[in-house]
Amino acid sequence: MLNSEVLQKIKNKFPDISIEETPNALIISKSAFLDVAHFLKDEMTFENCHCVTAVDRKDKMELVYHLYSTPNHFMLTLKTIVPLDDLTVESISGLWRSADWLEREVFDLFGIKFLNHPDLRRIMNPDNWTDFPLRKDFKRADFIPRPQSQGLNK
Amino acid sequence: MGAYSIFKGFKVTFKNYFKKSVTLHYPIVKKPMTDRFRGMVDLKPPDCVICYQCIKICPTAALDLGHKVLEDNKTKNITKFTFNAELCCFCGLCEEICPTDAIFLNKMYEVSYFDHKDLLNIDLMSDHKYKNVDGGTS
Amino acid sequence: MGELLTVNMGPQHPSTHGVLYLELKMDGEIVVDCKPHLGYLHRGIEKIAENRTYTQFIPFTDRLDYLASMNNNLAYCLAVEKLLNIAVTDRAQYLRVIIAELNRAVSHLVAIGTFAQDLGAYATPLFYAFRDREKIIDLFDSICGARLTYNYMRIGGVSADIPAGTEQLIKDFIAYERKQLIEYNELLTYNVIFLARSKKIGVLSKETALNYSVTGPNLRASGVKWDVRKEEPYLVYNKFDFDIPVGANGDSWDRFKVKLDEISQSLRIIEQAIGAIPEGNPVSKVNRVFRGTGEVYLRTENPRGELGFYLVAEGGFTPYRCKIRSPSFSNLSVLRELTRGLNISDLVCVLGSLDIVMGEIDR
Amino acid sequence: MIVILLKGVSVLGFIAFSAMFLIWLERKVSAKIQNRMGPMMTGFHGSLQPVADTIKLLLKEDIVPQGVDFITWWLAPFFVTVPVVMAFLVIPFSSKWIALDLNVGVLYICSVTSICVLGIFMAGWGSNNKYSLLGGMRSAAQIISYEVPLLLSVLLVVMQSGTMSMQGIVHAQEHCWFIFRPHLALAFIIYTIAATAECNRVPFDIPEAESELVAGYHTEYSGMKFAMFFVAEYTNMFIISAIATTLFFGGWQGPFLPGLVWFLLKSYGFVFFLMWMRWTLPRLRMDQMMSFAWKFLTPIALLNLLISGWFMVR
Repeated sequence: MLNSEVLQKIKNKFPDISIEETPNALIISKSAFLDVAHFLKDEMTFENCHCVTAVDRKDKMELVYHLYSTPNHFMLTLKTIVPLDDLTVESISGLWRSADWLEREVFDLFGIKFLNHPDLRRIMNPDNWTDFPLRKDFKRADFIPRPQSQGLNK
Repeated sequence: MGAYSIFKGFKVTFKNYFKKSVTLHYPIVKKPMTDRFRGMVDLKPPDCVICYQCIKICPTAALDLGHKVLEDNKTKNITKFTFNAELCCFCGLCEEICPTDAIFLNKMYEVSYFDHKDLLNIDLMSDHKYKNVDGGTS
Repeated sequence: MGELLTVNMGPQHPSTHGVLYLELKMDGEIVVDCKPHLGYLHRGIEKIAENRTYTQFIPFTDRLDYLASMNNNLAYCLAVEKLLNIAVTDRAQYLRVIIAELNRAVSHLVAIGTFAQDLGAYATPLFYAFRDREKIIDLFDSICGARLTYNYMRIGGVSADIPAGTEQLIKDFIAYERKQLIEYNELLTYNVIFLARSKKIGVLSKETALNYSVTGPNLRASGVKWDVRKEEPYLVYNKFDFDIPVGANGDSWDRFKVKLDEISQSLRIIEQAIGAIPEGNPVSKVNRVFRGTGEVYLRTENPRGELGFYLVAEGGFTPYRCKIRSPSFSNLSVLRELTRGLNISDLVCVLGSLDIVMGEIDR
Repeated sequence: MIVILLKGVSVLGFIAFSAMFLIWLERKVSAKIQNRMGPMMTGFHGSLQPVADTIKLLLKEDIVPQGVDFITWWLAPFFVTVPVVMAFLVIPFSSKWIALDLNVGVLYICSVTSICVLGIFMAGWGSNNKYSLLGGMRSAAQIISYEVPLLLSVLLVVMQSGTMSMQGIVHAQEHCWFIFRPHLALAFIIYTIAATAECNRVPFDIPEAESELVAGYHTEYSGMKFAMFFVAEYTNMFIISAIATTLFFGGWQGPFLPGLVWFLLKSYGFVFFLMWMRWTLPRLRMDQMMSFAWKFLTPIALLNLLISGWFMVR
C-alpha cells in the first residue's frame, strides 16, 4: 500500500476536498479532517492511531497523525495545517481512544485546542500554567535552550 | 493441586536458602570497576591540546575551559578547566571525542560529598581534584 | 452507594512505579474511578532534543525508559540513520540486536519482579529477578562502562566493540537464565495464590487494546500476534528464528506470562546472533557532524511496546522537532478503562502488569 | 510478691529479647532466601542490628500527625502490645516454667489475643489517614473471621486432651504428639493458616499490604509507637508458635534436652516456617481471603470437629 493509493481512495470518497501529497504524508484541510478520519478508520482498516503530534512551523502549526493499518502493514502520515489565528481542530479521540491523551499532550505543549475532546486538560504541566513549551517562540527567564560553557563564548 | 504449587514455591526458596550470597559486604569488600567504567571526569593536563571538542560535545555544558595565548602567539595555556559534576550525565562523550585522550572518565564511583558546592566547580587542572583518592583517579 | 472516598494514590506510593499520581474515587475498597495524573517527571526531553545536536541527544534517550536504555538508544539511532541515510556495518547490526535483546531480558526481569512485589510476594521474586538482571548489567558495564544509562549506540554504529570473552559470558548467561526461568515458573507463575490474584483481573480485550494503541507485551497478551521485529523487521531480525508469545485472555496473568516467555525468546535470538556474528568494525566515531532535511517516523519494538521517534529536520545541526511516541504513555491511558469496578488490590495488580515506566510517560 | 515481680520481669525481658532475636532472624532468613547477606555491620553477622534499631526508634521524635483522634491514636499501640504480653501468663516453657497454670488456659489465651484487633482497629481509625482506615477495616474483618476456624481447631485439641489447662494438654501428649493423629494434623493445618492470618503475616498480610496500603494501620506511627507495633507483631508470632508447640508438638516434652530447650526449639522452628512462608508466597486479596475463611476453612474445621467428635464419644 502506498500513500497514493490511500489518496486515490480518499479522493474517490470525497471528491471536493483538497488534499496535498508530499513524499511521506498527506496534508488534508482542517475542515474535512474528521470526515476523512472516519472514512480511514471505518473503511480503510486504519484501526490504530499510533501517534498524534504537532510541529511548530513558526507561521503555522502542523498537526501530524500517524495511523496504522495492521492488515496492510502500512503507516499513514496525515497532516493538517492549523493557522496561528485559529488554533482549534476537531478531536479524533471519539474514533481512536489512544488519541485522547496524545491530544491532551499536544494541547499542553503547543496550545492547540481540540474541539469535542472529552477531557481537555493539561497533561504534563501544571494546570495553572499559561505557556506552551514546545512552541518555537517559547521564552522564559529561567529557560536556557542550550546551555553553553562560558569558555565557548570567548 | 493448589497446595502442590505452593509446595513447589517452598522448594524454590528452600533451595535458594543454601545458595551463596550474590551480594558483597559492600564497604569492606569492593567490587573492582570494569575497564570501561565511566566514573568522574578526569584530565591529564599535559596531554590537553585545547581543541574545545569536549566542551562542544558535552550535552549539558558540564565542562568549562578557558585558555590564553602566550606572547609568542603559538603556545596556548589553559587558564581554567572546570567540571561541574552536578550537571554531568556521565555519558562519556567527552572521553570518546578527545583526540589525545587527555580527558577521560576515571574509576571513581563513590562520589558523595558533604557539601554539594564541592561538586559544582571541580578544578580539573589540580592534582587533588577529588577528595576520595582511593576510588582511583587513574 | 454511599459517599465516595477519594484516595490520592501517589505520587509517593510503593507501587505506582515511579511518580504517578492516581486520583481514586472509591466505594469502600472498590475503585469507582481512577484518574491518572502525569507530569511529575516531565523534563521536556522533546524540547531538549530541539536544542541538541543529533549525537548529543543520545544520552537523553537513556533517560526515557531507564530500564531499557539500550533499546531507546537503538530506536533513536535508527531513526536518525533513516533520516540521514547512514549505513551501518553488519557487525554493528548484530551487536545491536544482541544488546537490545539482552536489555529486553533485563527490562522484563524487572517487570516480573516488581509485578510479583505488587502482588505481595515480599521481595523474593524481585531479588531473584535482580540477581539475574545483575549478570547482564555487569556485562553491559564491561561493554559500555555504565550500569543504567548506557549511551552505547551511536549514529552509524556503536561506541565500542564488545571486549574479548563477552561472547562466552553471554552464552553462559543464556544457559543460566534458562534454568532460572523454570524456577520463576515454579515460584510464581503457577502458584495458586498468584493465579488467583492475577487471572481474570484487568481483562484487556483485543478491540480495546487496539483502540487505545496499546503495544508490546500488553497487546500480545490480549491475543494479537503482533511484533514489529517480526512484521516489519529492522536491523537483522529477519535472519533469526523466534516466536511471538501470545496470551489468551488479556488479563494480568497473561501480561506477566508473555513477558516471561519473551525472555526465553530473547535468549533464543541472542543465541542465534552470537553464533552468526560477522567480523568487522562496528564502531562509529562520535565526532561526526550530522545535518540533513526531511522527516521520518520510525518505531522499534521496545520491551514495553513500540517506541516511535518522529524526527523533523530542517537542515540544521539539531532536529527541528523530535516527537517521542512512548509505549508506556499509551499503555497507561488504558488504565482508567481497565480498573473501573475493581478492588484496590486489583488496581495495583493491573498497574503492575501494565509495566509502565514514568520516565518515558512524562518525558 | 517478689516471685511474681521476678516472673514479670523475666517475662518482659524474654519478650524484648525474643522480639529482637526474631527481628534479626527474619532479616537473616529473608536475606538467605534472597541470596543476600542481610545485616552484617553491627555485631557478629549483624546480631546487634535490632539493638541499634531499638535505640534509633527510641530516640526518634514522637510525631503526632495533624488531625488524629488523639486518645484513640495514642492508646492503640498499647492495646496491641499489652494482650500479647498477657498471653505469656499461661505459656508452659517447661514443666516448672509457667507463670500461672490456669485451668482455662486455652480459653484465656484465645480471648486475650483477640483484644489485639481492637488496637489495630483503633490505630486505623484514629490515624486520620485513608490507607490506615482501610487497613484497620481489613484487619477487623480478617481477624474476626479467622478467629472462628482457629477456635474450632483449638477446640478439637481440648476435646482430645479433655482439659483446658496448658500443662494438662502437654501432659496429654506424653505418648503421642497431637500432630501425629490424623484429625489433629488437619486441625494443625487449619490452625497454622488461621494463626498466620491472626498475626497478619503473608499470605494474609492484607491489613498492612505494603504495595496497596503503604503500611496499613501503622502508616502514621513513628518512633516508639511504631516499635510497639513491631514488637507486638513479632511477639505475637512467637505466641502463635508457642501455642502451636503446646497444642500440637508436645510442648516442652522431648528426650535428652531440658524442657525449656525443647520448647524454644520447637517454637522457633515454627517461627522459621512462618518466615519461610512469608518470603515465598504472594498475598491474597481481601475477598478471596474472606471467602477462604468462611467457605473453606470454617466448614472443614466444623466437619473435622464433628467427625472426630463422633469418633471420640462412640
